[in-house]
Amino acid sequence: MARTEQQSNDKFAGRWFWRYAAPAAFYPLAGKIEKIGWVLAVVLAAIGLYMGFFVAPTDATQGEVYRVIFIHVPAAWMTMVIYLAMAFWAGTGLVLGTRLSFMMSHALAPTGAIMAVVALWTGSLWGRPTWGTYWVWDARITSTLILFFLYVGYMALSAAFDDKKKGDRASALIALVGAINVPIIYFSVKWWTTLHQGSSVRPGSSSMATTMLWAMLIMTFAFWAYCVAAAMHRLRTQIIEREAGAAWLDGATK
Amino acid sequence: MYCGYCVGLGGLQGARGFVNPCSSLRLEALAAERGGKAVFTDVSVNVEARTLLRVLGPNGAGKTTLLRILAGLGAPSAGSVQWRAPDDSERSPNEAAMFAGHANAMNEALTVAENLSYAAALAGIDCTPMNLRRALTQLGVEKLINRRFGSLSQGQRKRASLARLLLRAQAGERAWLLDEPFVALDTDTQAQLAALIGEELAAGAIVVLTSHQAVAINAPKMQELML
Amino acid sequence: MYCGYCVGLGGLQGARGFVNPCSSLRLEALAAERGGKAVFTDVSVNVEARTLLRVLGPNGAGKTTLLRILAGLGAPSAGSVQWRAPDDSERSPNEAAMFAGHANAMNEALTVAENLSYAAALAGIDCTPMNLRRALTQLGVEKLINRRFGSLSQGQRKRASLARLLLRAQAGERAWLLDEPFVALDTDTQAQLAALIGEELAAGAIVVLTSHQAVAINAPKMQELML
Amino acid sequence: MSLRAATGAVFRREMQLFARRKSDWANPIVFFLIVCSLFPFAVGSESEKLKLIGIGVIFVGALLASMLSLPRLFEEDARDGSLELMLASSEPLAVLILARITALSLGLGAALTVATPVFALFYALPFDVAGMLALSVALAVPTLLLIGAIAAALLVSARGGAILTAVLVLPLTIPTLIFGAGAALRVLNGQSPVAELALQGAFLLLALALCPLAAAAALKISTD
Amino acid sequence: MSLRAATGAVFRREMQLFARRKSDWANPIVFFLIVCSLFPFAVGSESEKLKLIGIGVIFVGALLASMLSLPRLFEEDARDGSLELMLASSEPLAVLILARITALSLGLGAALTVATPVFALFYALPFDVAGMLALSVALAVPTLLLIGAIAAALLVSARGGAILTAVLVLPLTIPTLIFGAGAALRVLNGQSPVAELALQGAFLLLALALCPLAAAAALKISTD
Amino acid sequence: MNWESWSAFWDMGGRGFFVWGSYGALLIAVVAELLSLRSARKAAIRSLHDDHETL
Ligand code: HEM
Ligand SMILES: Nc1ncnc2c1ncn2[C@@H]1O[C@H](COP(=O)(O)OP(=O)(O)OP(=O)(O)O)[C@@H](O)[C@H]1O
Ligand SMILES: Nc1ncnc2c1ncn2[C@@H]1O[C@H](COP(=O)(O)OP(=O)(O)OP(=O)(O)O)[C@@H](O)[C@H]1O
Ligand SMILES: [Mg+2]
Ligand SMILES: [Mg+2]
Repeated sequence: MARTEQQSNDKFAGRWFWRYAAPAAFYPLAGKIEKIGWVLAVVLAAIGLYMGFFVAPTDATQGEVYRVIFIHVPAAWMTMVIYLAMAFWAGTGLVLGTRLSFMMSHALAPTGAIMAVVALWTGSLWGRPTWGTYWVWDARITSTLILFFLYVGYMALSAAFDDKKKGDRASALIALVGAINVPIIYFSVKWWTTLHQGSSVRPGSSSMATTMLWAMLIMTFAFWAYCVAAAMHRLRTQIIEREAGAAWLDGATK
Repeated sequence: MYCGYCVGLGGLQGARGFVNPCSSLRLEALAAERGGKAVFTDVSVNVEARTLLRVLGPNGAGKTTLLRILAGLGAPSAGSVQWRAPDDSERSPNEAAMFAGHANAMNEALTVAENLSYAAALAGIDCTPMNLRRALTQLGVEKLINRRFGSLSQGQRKRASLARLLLRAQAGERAWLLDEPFVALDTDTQAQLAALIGEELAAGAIVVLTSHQAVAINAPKMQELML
Repeated sequence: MYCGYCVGLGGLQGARGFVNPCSSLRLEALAAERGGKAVFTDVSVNVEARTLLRVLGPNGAGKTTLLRILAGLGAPSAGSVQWRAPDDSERSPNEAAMFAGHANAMNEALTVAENLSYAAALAGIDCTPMNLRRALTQLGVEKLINRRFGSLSQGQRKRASLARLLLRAQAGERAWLLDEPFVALDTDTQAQLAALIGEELAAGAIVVLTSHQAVAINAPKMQELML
Repeated sequence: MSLRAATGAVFRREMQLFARRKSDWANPIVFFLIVCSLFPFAVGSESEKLKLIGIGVIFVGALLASMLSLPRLFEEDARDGSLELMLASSEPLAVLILARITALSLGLGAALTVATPVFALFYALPFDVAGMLALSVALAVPTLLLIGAIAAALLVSARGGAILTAVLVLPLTIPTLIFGAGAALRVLNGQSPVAELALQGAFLLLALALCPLAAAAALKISTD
Repeated sequence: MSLRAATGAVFRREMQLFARRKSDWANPIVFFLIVCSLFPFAVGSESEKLKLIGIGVIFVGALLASMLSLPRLFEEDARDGSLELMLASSEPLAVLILARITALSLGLGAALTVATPVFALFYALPFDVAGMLALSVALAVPTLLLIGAIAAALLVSARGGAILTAVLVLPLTIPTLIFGAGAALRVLNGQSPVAELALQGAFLLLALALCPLAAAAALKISTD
Repeated sequence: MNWESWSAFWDMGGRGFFVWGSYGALLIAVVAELLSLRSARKAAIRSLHDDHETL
């Protein structure tokens, strides 16, 4: 059984983590993080896109179409990173019983799912000119699709409970079960693609110019900043919904 | 129907290997939540053997919630529940008590005997055919032992499912947690159940009861808990 | 709150196009079955406007079954039910009466207003926003009009769903069939509902009521039916 | 006039529910997507094979997704008591049921139709086949929901769940399946799909005429 | 001793239910049969085509049939209150759940395993492939039920039904699907299926070790 | 500078559909997410103040 927040608070009283584990304390901090996130996202995206389109040279083998990479790769990475973060907070919530942890994983899930859609969409559009087809049953691609299913399952499950607290714990459990399965699925799909190799074209890796690499890295940081800001915004909305009636909220939302 | 273990021989090993047939119950600063909202807080009470504890309160006061916590079916948000044997060793709720809620806990496709012996096995009771027949006879439904539960009338169902409480090897051995047990019973059966509760109390059991109906029960000791 | 149509002007066309706002009810040699077994037989009764009909009987006597037949939700196995306007023309149960059973008949994902206007449309009532607001105000829950039904507490739910009865264009226009309406209501709301029933009766309606609780209702005329 | 009000109310409520509870249409789509992506794992990823089974898989997936949405028609209403409002109404029950099915068909049908061509990409199907498949699905979903409503109405008060619904409904949908998948197969083979489409339309009209009446009778039986 | 008695009781009860209610295993088989026979209508009946898709269709059909049987695990018990007997027991919940899943796996697994080679003949698959497919199904059904038990336990107190169960469970079964269908494909191609079978066995063991614990935690969450 | 003219920029060496299709989808996704974030916040604050009235 999970410890209750009260018990945990007593035990760990005074540590910074527990101070911010209280929604009331984290609400203003989340606001600050959110603001910084939006600013960074806009600035970094501006720099990254400028570099990507105007500084980075045309790719020798692919031509201009490779410029999709500046959003495709960051989106694909965020899909995985956010899933891990979501499962981490879900686990924290189950073990420590802190409300904020569950809210954190709920706040991350929709952004993660959107990143999965962006990775799949941009990858498909990129695949057509490079591999001659929109879709290939490649291991990396297929795992991204399954990761998308796991996100949707998590969100659908938490929406299926009228009792929020139960929904929190139930969906946290399914997030953890999914997290254990991700590597199993990845290696199974990899095995499967080698089993069925032949017709499908496999993604080749091209050596990249350093400006391309830089543009991609900067865009990755822009995606990070965006995802953090969006998650913090969603987190604050949830705090408002769930702490309705708490006195401190009146001042905070006026 | 007198429970020797309880009054005089606490801690002595019984003839068939039973230790400490009776219990006492202590709630300390108990609080519970449902759906994130506090239902009750700071409930403390001490119940000895041979006591009837009536839990009172309006709809939604948390009576069912409390009984489920006592049965080990829910966790309190704060405080503690302790079932203790007379020698003061702690017991698990499942060893100490039997819970009967709104639902019958009987599968309609199985016979009465099959349902009851399943319930006994899960409660850790060694249910002999004799025990089973005796329990059904006490409720006047021994004829139904091999009938499919789904083929019984509402009243017969209720009686057959109450037989679960009487499966224990020895009267008074376990506490009874009864949530609105008189609902849907006609007056005869109500009186019969009240008598059974009285006997169990006399034999040394604790009975915790919620009921919106005022049914007279002949209890050695009585306590009330208002939620 | 006096229903002129009913007493003096039976059959006259009302100002807003309503004919015959009140009804009378006649049961003749009514019998019903559930699951192949007779529940009651040979029930005959005659109920005029402004009458409270209390249906009495133990659990399983068939009170709910009877009310559902009156509402047109079930068919009798023998006999007949006739709802009649004062000019003696026959009316369908849906035009003549509104039924409120154990369930709230409100969808949890929709708002109170959406639920109520759906119910009104199916009952053939032309539900204006004003009607709706007035009904909710009478029950003291006008603030909840745009709240999702699922977000209400049990008591708020019960009140909001009772507002369905008050949506009729004119008091006394329809008979009310109430199956255990006081269950789960606190004493204040019980009194409030009893007063509303009294007003509806005074305005000319028939009210048919089953209740295991004894709540005082101020009725112009009262009949009892024992099942 | 009152009939119009009642039907309008039933239809509007269904649409409000769709708008309010995203999972009602999102889950069937995701289910559809998952079923479609299971087959390549079992059959192999060679695009020739995939092209062969693609039409069948997508069509069966859409059938299963709409079949599993059937409980939505009456189950929740039966639980919360609002089904009685519909049963007690003096308007003809069949028309009210038809309004409900129409709303569900529009919501679910639109979602599945939009998703179909996207999934066709998984199976390396050409654009014109994908389009025809979407049209077939758009015609098939209402037919299936109409037939399925009868089973859903019968099962309101029975134990058995999704699997019994499937056992009752799926055999009845075989004609729709044959001609629905057939139309897309024709296009894949460069032939004209007109005959198949006409037959699908005929099935839909027949279902429109008969199924609401049967579902109304079934609902009366199972709630009596 | 008491643990053995309790587990035995859970197992025995499940078996009695299977014996008493034929529809519990008959319906999934019929569903399986229907799904398997839908595809030839949609794909065409040339035996070359059928052979290509047969393994995949049969395997996915078995997955869907066992997934739709999942509600049987806890739903009815939650409704009639007997789930509480299991929850209140002092024996470890995970072991009791394992006993239940074992019984269901034996009942449903046996039925599906016996049906598989018959359906394989529909798809013109050779005997050795049919046999290997039956073995694969026999290994896959328990794995699926173990994984699915987690979702079934979570959904005891949630709205959502069969379709949400599918959305939660199916993605997690992809590894089982890959190696289960893979083993039969190997035999079809005249290769050795040992590696695939070994991996399937490994998944089953892993699921045996982890899933009952997760399902017990899930059940506690949803009945709290 | 990579591009001779704006039209060359939009053309992306003949692959404009794929490149702008990708960036456009990202834009739509981001805008949709931002809108839904904002409407969810508004709804939360509205129901917060509704609650206060009825308490
Ligand atoms: C885990 C998810 C993914 C990651 C980490 C990822 C990462 C990458 C990286 C680093 C590249 C550039 C390096 C290279 O050329 O190999 C790339 C290229 C590509 N990706 Fe992804 N990707 C993911 C998912 C997807 C998906 C879902 C699709 C398609 C729907 C896709 C389609 C492509 C295509 C077409 C290319 C260009 C390949 C080429 O240059 O030949 N990727 N991806
Ligand atoms: N499953 C649940 N999820 C969320 N809240 C619940 C749940 N069950 C009960 N509650 C709430 O918990 C509170 C206590 O409920 P409980 O059933 O314990 O009351 P009770 O005293 O037994 O009432 P009654 O006299 O009606 O049986 C109520 O406010 C109720 O609304
Ligand atoms: N769905 C059903 N199928 C078969 N029999 C039923 C069904 N519902 C009720 N019955 C039976 O019909 C009889 C009358 O039931 P009804 O619900 O009308 O009683 P009631 O007088 O309303 O009782 P209560 O006071 O408990 O509300 C009972 O014997 C009951 O067992
Ligand atoms: Mg209670
Ligand atoms: Mg009744």
